[in-house]
Amino acid sequence: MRELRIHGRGGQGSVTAAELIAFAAFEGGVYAQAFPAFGVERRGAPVQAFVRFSDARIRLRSQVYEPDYIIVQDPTLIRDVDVFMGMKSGGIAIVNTEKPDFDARVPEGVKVYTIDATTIALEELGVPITNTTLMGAFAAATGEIKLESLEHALRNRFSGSMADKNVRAAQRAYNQVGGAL
Amino acid sequence: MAEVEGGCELFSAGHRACGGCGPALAARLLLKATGKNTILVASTGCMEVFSTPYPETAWGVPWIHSLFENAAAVASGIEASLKRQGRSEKVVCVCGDGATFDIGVLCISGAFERGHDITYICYDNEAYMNTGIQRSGATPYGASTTTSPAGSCSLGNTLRKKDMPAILAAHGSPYVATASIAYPNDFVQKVERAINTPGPCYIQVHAPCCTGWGFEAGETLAMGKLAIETGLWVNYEMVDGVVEKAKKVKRKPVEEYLSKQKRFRHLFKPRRDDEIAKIQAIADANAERFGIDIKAKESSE
Amino acid sequence: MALRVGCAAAPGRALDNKTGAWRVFKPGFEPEKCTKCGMCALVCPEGCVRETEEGTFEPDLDYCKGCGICAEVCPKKGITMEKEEK
Amino acid sequence: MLEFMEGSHAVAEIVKRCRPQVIAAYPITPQTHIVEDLAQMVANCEIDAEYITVESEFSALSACLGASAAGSRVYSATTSQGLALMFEVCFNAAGMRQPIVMTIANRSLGAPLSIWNDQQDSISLRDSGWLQLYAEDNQETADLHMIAYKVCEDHDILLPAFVCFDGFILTHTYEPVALPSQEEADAYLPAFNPYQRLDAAKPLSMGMYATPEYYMEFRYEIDQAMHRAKQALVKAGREFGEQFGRDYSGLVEGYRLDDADVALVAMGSICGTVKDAIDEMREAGRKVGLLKIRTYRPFPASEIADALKNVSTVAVLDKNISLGNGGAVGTEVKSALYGSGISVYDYIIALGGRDVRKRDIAAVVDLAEKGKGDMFYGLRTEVL
Repeated sequence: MRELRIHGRGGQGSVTAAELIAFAAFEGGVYAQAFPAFGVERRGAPVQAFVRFSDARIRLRSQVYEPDYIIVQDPTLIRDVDVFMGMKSGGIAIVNTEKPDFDARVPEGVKVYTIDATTIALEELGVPITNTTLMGAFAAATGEIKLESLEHALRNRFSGSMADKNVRAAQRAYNQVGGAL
Repeated sequence: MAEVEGGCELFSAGHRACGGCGPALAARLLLKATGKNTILVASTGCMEVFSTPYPETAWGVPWIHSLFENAAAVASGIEASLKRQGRSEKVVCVCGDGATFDIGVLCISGAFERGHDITYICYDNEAYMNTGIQRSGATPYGASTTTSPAGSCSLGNTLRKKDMPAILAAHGSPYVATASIAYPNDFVQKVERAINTPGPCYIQVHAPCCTGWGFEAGETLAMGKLAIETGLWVNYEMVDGVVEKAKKVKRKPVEEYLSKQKRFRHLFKPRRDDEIAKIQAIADANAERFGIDIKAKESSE
Repeated sequence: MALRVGCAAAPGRALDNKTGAWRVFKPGFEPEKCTKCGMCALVCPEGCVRETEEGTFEPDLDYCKGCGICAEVCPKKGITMEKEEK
Repeated sequence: MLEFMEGSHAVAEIVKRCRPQVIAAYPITPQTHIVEDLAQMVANCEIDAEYITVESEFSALSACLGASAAGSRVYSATTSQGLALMFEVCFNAAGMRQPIVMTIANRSLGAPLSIWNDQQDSISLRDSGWLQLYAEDNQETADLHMIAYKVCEDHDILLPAFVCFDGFILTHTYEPVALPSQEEADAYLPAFNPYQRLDAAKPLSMGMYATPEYYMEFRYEIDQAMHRAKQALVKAGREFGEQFGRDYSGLVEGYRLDDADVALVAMGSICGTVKDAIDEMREAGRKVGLLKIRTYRPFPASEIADALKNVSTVAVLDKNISLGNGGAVGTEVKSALYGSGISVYDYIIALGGRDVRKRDIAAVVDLAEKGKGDMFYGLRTEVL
């Protein structure tokens, strides 16, 4: 079983990202589970959401403490929250930042992919909502979900031009991270 | 008169109300108006208790009692269910003043706001009679009850009767009326009008309680009549929130009504003109508000 | 008798309770004074005043509680309440 | 076929397939997604029901009671404070033998105010005459709704039921769930056939009061119906298994219990975490198993005694506290095992949304093996 923890701020769509990543993984043929850190946080407050991937039915219901993967939706979170907490060696972190050399203590053995998802989201969607962009980066960096499954998940969630825009944003991030691999 | 097969009335004899019970008469008259095609929803209260000790029900129409305060909500569900089934029965709540003015207000407000096609009838005997004559929001000013007793430093209930009809008219009820068992045909006609008016309608029927108010059993109707004749109770209809057809009277002094009931006895031993004047002022205000006074000229016509 | 589910009952059984025994005063109906207005039957809280074949009225003493409302409302004072001999 | 969806949505979808005719509900966290989804289904004409937007939970259940009495299949959902507000109607609905099915998105009760999960709400209604079924995951949650309707509407039972699933932990979790087609659901759950109803063509007084000559006998009959519900649940659960391949014929369910020395006993979503923890403990050579209680009311005392007869130690996980007397499940399991010589320990755990990890389960087993129990587990002593 692999586990993903998504760090974001209220309103950035972290829960939606968890749901869509899990949906894409499920479409790709594995069992998946997505759930938020249940809270009363309002817009702007740090939030978390979780995804589990497994070849067998998932029974575990605790939150994710030792993630294989993390996604950090907002670089300011790195100051406020220990986003790398509990990460195992060999883990993969996807961090939205303009500065690839951001200042944080990364645990040994964790591979960090940085991407300027905000710029991509602004260019493709016209709004700084980075969740779908980061999903593309996650797909490329981890291989947990296929790009086709991700596109399917996005088209299942959004319709019309909104779906196209989100798919383009995810694809750009996928290609950018994929190219860096 | 509406009767069930076999010749018994829809509200049958054998019920355990006190002799001379005003609410029992209200129940009979109510069913005379509704006929058989009606589902009644009762609140806990005197009428519920005197009419339905298992298995001796006095009701000849479908009748349900759930709790004290939820009749309007239960009726909401019944109405929704009938609507879904395409059935034609009228849904009528019959509840005392405690259930209506006090504990049931939440459910009534919700049901009236949602606009269910129900008729809510409050039989108003102006206190919690079932539990031993405790004060309710319908108890009139000056009445002594077991929880608003007259005493060496009290003259009974210090609060005014809540204006429930206005509250329900403000919910957008298409038809709100007050009635009295002392005018049986008027009450029957108002019930007929209410059940045939789509939407939530409200009737508050004055139903004197000989036990709770302290008068002889045979005087139940006379007491209801005096309430009207003094202006302490006004029979009127409100259609879409506008008062119509208030019953006009040649008013008598309130003292004639008060002095005949034990619940006001403390106003006369020793005589408290100041308090009687306050109650007279309530009647005067009613007369002014509803325009019920028959002027000398009118009466000669 | 088996209990009916939900503390429910079909109509009719209230009539098992003969409330006439509660009575202290008994109404005496004088048919000769009756104008057949029906007020006594209309206002009886028990609903136990019945119309006779002649169109006058009489109480069902099995249920009459002797409240005297009928006597009060009778416009011809054709009903009198008398202490019942028991 | 498995579909990926939120737990609350799975509930709404299965409720739709159960064809309620009247729905009355009041929104409360974490139940909201269920009633929002149902309201949308009604708005889309996907479900042929009256949806009553009541002004309180008290009226929600009162309206359901009325609609049920008038002859409709009804549905509601609530949790926590909302269920507490329904307290009076709950007893009344059961006593009036109305087969109402209500989802409980389990949540703690204030004070202090907490929107997070435990099972204090439904447990507190244990004596109300409602069947109480607890689900481990969203598949089981969905399936139990169909079973609940079937059992409740059985003319031999005629009682209402709570289908309980843990607030947030299941309500807000997306995972794969298999839902029946409408035809399959109809084949399992026939159209509502009321035992009696308010009907002008056949007048009936419902909800009369009982004098001391009758009251005890009415309560006895409700208790008898509750006991009969055990067999009805077994039968309906077996039939469900035959049609859908997921068997619910057990009121309780053992996991790696056959040769276990220590048995954990739990209800609801914590059972999944317990199973994963047991697998790890088994790998380390520890003989630990789980007895999951699916049916809390009627309480399967004899089934529990039978399932646990070969263990030496029992550790009950209680997501509730009967203040002044430990956990409700623990107390009843002790009663069920009275005289067996088995050591039974009770652990109050995960109140108000405190997360439970596999290592917590292992720690509870350690405590039980040392004979330490009847305690709150995981207290933050530093803040006391």
